[in-house]
Amino acid sequence: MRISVQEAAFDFAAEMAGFGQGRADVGAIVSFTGMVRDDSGQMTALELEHYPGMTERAIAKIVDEAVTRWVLADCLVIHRTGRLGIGEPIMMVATAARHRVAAFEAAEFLMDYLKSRAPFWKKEHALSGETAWVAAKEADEDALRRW
Amino acid sequence: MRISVQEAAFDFAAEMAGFGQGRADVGAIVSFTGMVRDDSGQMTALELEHYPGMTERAIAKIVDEAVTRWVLADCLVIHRTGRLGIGEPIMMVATAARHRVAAFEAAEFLMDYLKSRAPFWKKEHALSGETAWVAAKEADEDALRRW
Amino acid sequence: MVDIVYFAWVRERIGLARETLQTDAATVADLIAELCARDPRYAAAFADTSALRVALDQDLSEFDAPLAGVREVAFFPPMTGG
Amino acid sequence: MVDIVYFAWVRERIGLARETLQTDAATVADLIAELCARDPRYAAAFADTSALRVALDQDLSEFDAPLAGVREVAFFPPMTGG
Repeated sequence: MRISVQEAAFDFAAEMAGFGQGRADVGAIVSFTGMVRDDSGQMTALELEHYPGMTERAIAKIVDEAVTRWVLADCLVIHRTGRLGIGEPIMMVATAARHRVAAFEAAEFLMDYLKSRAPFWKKEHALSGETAWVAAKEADEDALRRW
Repeated sequence: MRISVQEAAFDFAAEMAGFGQGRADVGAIVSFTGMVRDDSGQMTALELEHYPGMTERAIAKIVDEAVTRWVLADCLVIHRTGRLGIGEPIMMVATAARHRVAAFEAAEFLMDYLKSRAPFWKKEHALSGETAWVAAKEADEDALRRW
Repeated sequence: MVDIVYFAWVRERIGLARETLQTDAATVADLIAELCARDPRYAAAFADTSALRVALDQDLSEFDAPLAGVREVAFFPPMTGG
Repeated sequence: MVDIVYFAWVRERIGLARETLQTDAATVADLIAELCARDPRYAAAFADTSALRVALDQDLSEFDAPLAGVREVAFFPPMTGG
């Protein structure tokens, strides 16, 4: 179980290389990577503000909850902060479990909670110089209800 | 969209390196890797038989269906055949989409259908020399009903 | 003339991976009846068709499907991929 | 003495990232009322608390929660991680 909140880019391949490997009880590994999208064609960067201290605490609570609900052989959460360019990875989650359903569900649970319960805030920077805070989506709050 | 049925091992890192990258419309990438498990501690290998010709056709139909249901920027399915050791990767699926829900759902849909609708059959080889065909699980057939 | 292919334990039980048959069977079920009459190994393999799947020209099909125009019939247990 | 921290547009609207306050406020809501009375920038930031979240000592909490023993109060908009 590893959690990292960092400004630096992460190396997806290196992170996954040993993840859940070399174990006879791991049948399923799921990864999710979130990347900076530009829907308008007018964006130049995405800025991620967070609440140092609470961020790590909140993610640890979410991971603890996942580990209580599903039997996971391993679990990884990396979330970046600071200024990111279009197409850059923002964060990743990985889960390793005996069966596919647990690995998928735990990864989706982690993502749903990281979206709405970890103290990150996204600000879009436009080519024009304008900035706008990304509004939370009702669908993201609704997504928590299924768990 | 790439489909490969192969005896050779695949390089997860290399497959994911360019997957869904360099696009402003991709916000979510999901990967699934299936590995050879040994629940009994008595296994030495897993053998995967398949139906050459139909296998590629069946996977292509499943991928076509996924692409109809979800808007995917990219989609990858690799499935191995032949004799695999414990802990070796059997197969992988990857999906790239605008949002996380589409990427997760499409990956799970692909997995559910590959489990029960692509002509692969698993045979367990025990240390004792005995072999046993893996029985299809009712839960895997049931999993198709949610789609 | 129809090619018949067998996979997994169906192949092992019948002892053949592929054979070509001259048949007038109208449906898959008729073909199975014809095979079962030929040899007890077929009767053993086809004893419980609910445990079997059939593909016609590499598409999953049903046991009451007609065989007209079909070149390849495949019999196998439920699939266990992924 | 309580530390108050602000994030995202709450921080921008108030013009402060952190301040330390001597307060007798019993609850979060009382503290907000006290801040709003001080300066119109607070009133603007706290105009619609349904659009805000509060954390007490780095745990998400509620606006009617008591402040007794709390060292750090954080105000911010709904989170947008992932």
